[in-house]
Amino acid sequence: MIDFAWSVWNGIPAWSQVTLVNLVLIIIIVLPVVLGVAYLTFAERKIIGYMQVRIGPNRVGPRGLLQPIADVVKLMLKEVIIPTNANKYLFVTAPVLALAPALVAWAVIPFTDRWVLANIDASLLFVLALTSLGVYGVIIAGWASNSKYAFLGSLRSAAQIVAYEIAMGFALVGVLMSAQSLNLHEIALQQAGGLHQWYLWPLFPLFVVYFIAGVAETNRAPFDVAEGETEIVAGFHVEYSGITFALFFLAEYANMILISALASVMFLGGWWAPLNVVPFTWVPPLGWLLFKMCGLLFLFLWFRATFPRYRYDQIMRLGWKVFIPVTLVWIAVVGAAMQTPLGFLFH
Amino acid sequence: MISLSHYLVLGAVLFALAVVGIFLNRKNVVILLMAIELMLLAVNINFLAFSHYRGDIAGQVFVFFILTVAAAEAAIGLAILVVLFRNRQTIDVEDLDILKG
Amino acid sequence: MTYPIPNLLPALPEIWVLGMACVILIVDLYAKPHRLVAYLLCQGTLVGAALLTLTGWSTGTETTFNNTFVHDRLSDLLKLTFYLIMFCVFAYSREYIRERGMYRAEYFVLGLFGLVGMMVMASANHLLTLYLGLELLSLCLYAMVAFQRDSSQATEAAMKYFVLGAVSSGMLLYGMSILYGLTGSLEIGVIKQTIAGAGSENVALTFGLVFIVVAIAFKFGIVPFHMWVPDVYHGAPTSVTVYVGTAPKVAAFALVMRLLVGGLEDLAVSWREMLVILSVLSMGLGNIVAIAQTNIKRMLAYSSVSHMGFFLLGVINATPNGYGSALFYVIVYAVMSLGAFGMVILLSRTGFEAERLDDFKGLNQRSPWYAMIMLLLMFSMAGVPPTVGFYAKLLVIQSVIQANMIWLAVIAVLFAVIGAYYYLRIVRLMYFEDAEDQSPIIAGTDMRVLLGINGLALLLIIPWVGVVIDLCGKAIQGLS
Amino acid sequence: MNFEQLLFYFFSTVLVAAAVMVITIRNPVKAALFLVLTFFTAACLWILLEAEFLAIALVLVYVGAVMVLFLFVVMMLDVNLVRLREGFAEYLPIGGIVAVLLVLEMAIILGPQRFGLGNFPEPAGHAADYSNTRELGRVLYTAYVYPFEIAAVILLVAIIAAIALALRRRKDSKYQDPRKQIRVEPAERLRIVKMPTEKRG
Amino acid sequence: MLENYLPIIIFIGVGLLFGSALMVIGRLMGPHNPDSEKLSPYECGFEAFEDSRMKFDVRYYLVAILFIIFDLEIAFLFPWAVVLEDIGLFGFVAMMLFLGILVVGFVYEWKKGALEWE
Repeated sequence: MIDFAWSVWNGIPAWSQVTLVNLVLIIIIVLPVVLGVAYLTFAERKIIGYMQVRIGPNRVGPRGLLQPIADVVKLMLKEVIIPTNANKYLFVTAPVLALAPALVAWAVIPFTDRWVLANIDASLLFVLALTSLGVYGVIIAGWASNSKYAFLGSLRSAAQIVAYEIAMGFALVGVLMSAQSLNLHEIALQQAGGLHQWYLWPLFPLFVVYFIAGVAETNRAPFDVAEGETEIVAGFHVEYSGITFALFFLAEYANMILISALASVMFLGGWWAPLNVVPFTWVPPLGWLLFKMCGLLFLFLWFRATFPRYRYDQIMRLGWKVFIPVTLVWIAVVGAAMQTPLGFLFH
Repeated sequence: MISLSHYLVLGAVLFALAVVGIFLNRKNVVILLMAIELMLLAVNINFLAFSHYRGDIAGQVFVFFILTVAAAEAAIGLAILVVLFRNRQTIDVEDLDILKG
Repeated sequence: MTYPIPNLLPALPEIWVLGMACVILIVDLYAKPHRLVAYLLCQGTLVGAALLTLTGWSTGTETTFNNTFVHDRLSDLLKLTFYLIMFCVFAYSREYIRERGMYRAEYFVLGLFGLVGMMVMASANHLLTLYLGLELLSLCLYAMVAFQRDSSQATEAAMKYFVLGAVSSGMLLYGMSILYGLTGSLEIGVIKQTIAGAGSENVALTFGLVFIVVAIAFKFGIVPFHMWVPDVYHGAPTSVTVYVGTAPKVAAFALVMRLLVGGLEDLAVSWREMLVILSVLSMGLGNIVAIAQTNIKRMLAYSSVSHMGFFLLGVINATPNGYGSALFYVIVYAVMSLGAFGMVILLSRTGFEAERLDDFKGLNQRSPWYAMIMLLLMFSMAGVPPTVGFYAKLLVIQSVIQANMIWLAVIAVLFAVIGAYYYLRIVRLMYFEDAEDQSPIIAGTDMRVLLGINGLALLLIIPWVGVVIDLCGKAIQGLS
Repeated sequence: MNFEQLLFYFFSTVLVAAAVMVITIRNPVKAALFLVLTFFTAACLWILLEAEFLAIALVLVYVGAVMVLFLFVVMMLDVNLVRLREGFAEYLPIGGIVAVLLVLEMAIILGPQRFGLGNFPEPAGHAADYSNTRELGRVLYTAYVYPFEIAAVILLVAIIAAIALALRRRKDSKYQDPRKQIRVEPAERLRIVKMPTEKRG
Repeated sequence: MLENYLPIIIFIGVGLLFGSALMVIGRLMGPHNPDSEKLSPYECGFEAFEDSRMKFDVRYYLVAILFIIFDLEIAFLFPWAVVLEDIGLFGFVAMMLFLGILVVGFVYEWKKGALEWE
């Protein structure tokens, strides 16, 4: 039986072998991400619940652990409503376009020293380019719905995403300068050797800018005016229901996880343990990466539970007038320092 | 193997499409602007193909600058379009007939 | 790795103008609105740049910035011409834009950046710098044409200008890409050598050349690529028309010299033929359609089309002598055009554009002095001796005769005679008709003085015309 | 046909089809989206040409930024879509003929058989640690420093032009100025008026 | 270099398919009984009385235009940052000049109020 399978495998052309192997690897990445999203929503409700002295969902399954599964099933069974006068094709394409970049970016994330699916040279640039595609889902959804609120919401979201993307891009430049490489794997490798090697320290302002920009990019609280119930009903996806809505939801949370993963790789040493001593090295590298990601994701949730929502003009002011000057100045500082003997501080 | 000519012909097809697009869409300024973008894309494909097959990085540098200029140009072009629209409430080139003589 | 620091001295004028443009932009943010600050700084910048160019006056050819920049007599002469023209352009614009609510620092800053673009073109030794200079100039011009943003005429003109300008840039780039592919270099000198080595019988090269010639024709506004010229000249605020119609023509000459002559001179056999056709069409259509115009800006636009046809006559010869005459022609044309649009600005006032030919009726009654200036301008444009316009036409026609194209010379003279009709019509209107409008002519002192000099120069330069022609010839000879 | 060729033909077909849609489709929003597809496939082709950095930059700048602006504009310009395509069909045959002729001519000249354009050998592959971005960077800021600075000027011009043309301050809008808010003196907001007590009637 | 991109191309396919598949599943599993009230666009209890595609503030595309320009700046910064050690002081000064010119533009935007959201 095994022999037979093996002979079939050897019988197919080489490129389809590669394709199949890649498919399997991709599924190994995508499924945990999707599962992660499901349980992130659960964690969100639980954690915010505890922060507000409630218990959160606790009915479905033991301690409510099956709640996200129930939610998924519910969303799938709901009716998909396509409003009259909406542009049908674009209306259903929008969620797919929102989700795809959030998933594809995972192709270049280095999970451990050996495991990165596509080790391309310009992987950081690739991630940035993909992030910038996310805005299409938003714009198309808003326009295709043929609804005032959706349209306004999508414009607001788009302008906000765009503003913070610049700050994000500038923040990444600092990382590149320190690592002298565009490759995420390489960037993580440069931070080997323990806590003190992490780019968190020399690039602290950029880390802060990057992370906050990430929060804003994903339209998360406190930057969620575009979909805040009190502001503009539900923003660009007000007309979406059932599975179409679920896709937007999935995209948003997948992006959150992605931002955390990227921040961990770029600023927190990726899969490296904080110290090269015994109890720390027992944990496998992937474990450290997941641990760092969880920490950052917790921040996302904590922000939501704590901060009041920004006003729209404040959001724009923060992006343009605070983050961009800060990052520009820090890039100049790092660059100047690298021309002096002090350069080692930034490596 | 794919030869240089494959890319050049592709560039030529794209360029021709852009030129035809400009002729066909003389009425709609937005599509005109898009056709211009197509034209520059064709040029870029040419440059990159030459750069690749000649093993010379200068072509890539040129493309980088074309991208930059074309983006700046699109920004100004759309700004003019917006101002025009505010004044005229139309982007139909045939309605743009104040200037005749 | 270390890189040698490039020699910045040859590029000092560019650096100065660029720096000052930034300074003006920032200073104006803190100055009170409608102050003269921007204007004075702008004119100061031009004077400073002229001084810098004169001190660094080139005796030979030097390149810097890794051969992307060349400093030679041609570039110096062209730059001086730009400063001179821009000085007048800004002086003529000042009152005009103030009256129409366009007096903002951006106007001057965009003008100066356009100047930088022209300077870059004049000094380009590399396809990339040539392209970037051209685009810098074009982007500034598009924005300036649309500067009066509440005027639907102006924005419409800007849109047309933009679309056709962008298309022609696309053409130019396509031609450049073919050149690059066939020669493997973007440096103009290397391209020339490669073509000289490989021979000029390559069809693919000619194929690329066609695109380049079409693009150049677009930029000059030569028939059949002249569609934008009348609309842009007419629609743009006159103060911008006076910019679009003068200095960029001289800059386009730089494009011809650097690209067609500097890089592709060995293909002259091919491009001469194309230019002959373009030239005849331009002279013919420009002169004939101009007769039918009732709007002076449109008339001058068609006149520009025909003048560019005459200008091409000089290039067709493909000898240094011919290029020299073409350079002289284009400079003289720019000065005449400057004066003519200056007169249109002079006669216009708040809420009134002196655009119709009829607005020139009886100018002699209103002001014999300005009527005389306009007379000189029109005579010079028509090529009536002894104005300098006559010499310019004479020289290009001579160069055609040298190239043994007598038939072309005859055609040119014929069209020049036809063209004289519509110029002299304005003279008739000014002297033999009664004025419809008796309001006094108001203008700033700077404008009065400059416009006077501008007009008189066409006549008074005659004793020294040989010097100028000589200067043009020398600038061209410095090339090879 | 090997895999690379397969990819080339696939992307080229998509590219040309998308470009045709851009110039023929009725709805400008859809035209813009097809242009996005065109850029995207072009980027894939550029990767085949080993111009990695530019391919991704194309997606970043064009798909991510320029086309967003295009979409904003077409969505805002509430244009009468049908009217703009009137007379389109009349031109279509002529346009088609022109296109075919143009392509044929260009293909003859650029085609593989002639003028040595087909003779360029496939360049040798790069070393494993080759970085396209690095190679570009090494020349861009040194050998091409002059064009590089001109590019900055062009971007500056674009900023100035965009603001000079499009920015209008709205007179009627109200918004908070925190600086003003915190500088308020009590005297500005509260006036203490002395009033004589009224007699009880 | 090219073989590294193969997984990405496949991934793009998978990403699009995954979303579409979910859509189809949702469409198949969910009920489907539309009525005109349900399908009308969201509104606060009254009929929508104008087309949703209204004009919007010029400011939105002013932001989009500025975004393009800054995006290009980022595109220029990326290769620079990667080779900064190779090109040394010369490259650093070149980029600072570049940024300096653009900072002039940034200051201009700022003072003109283009970044202000009223």
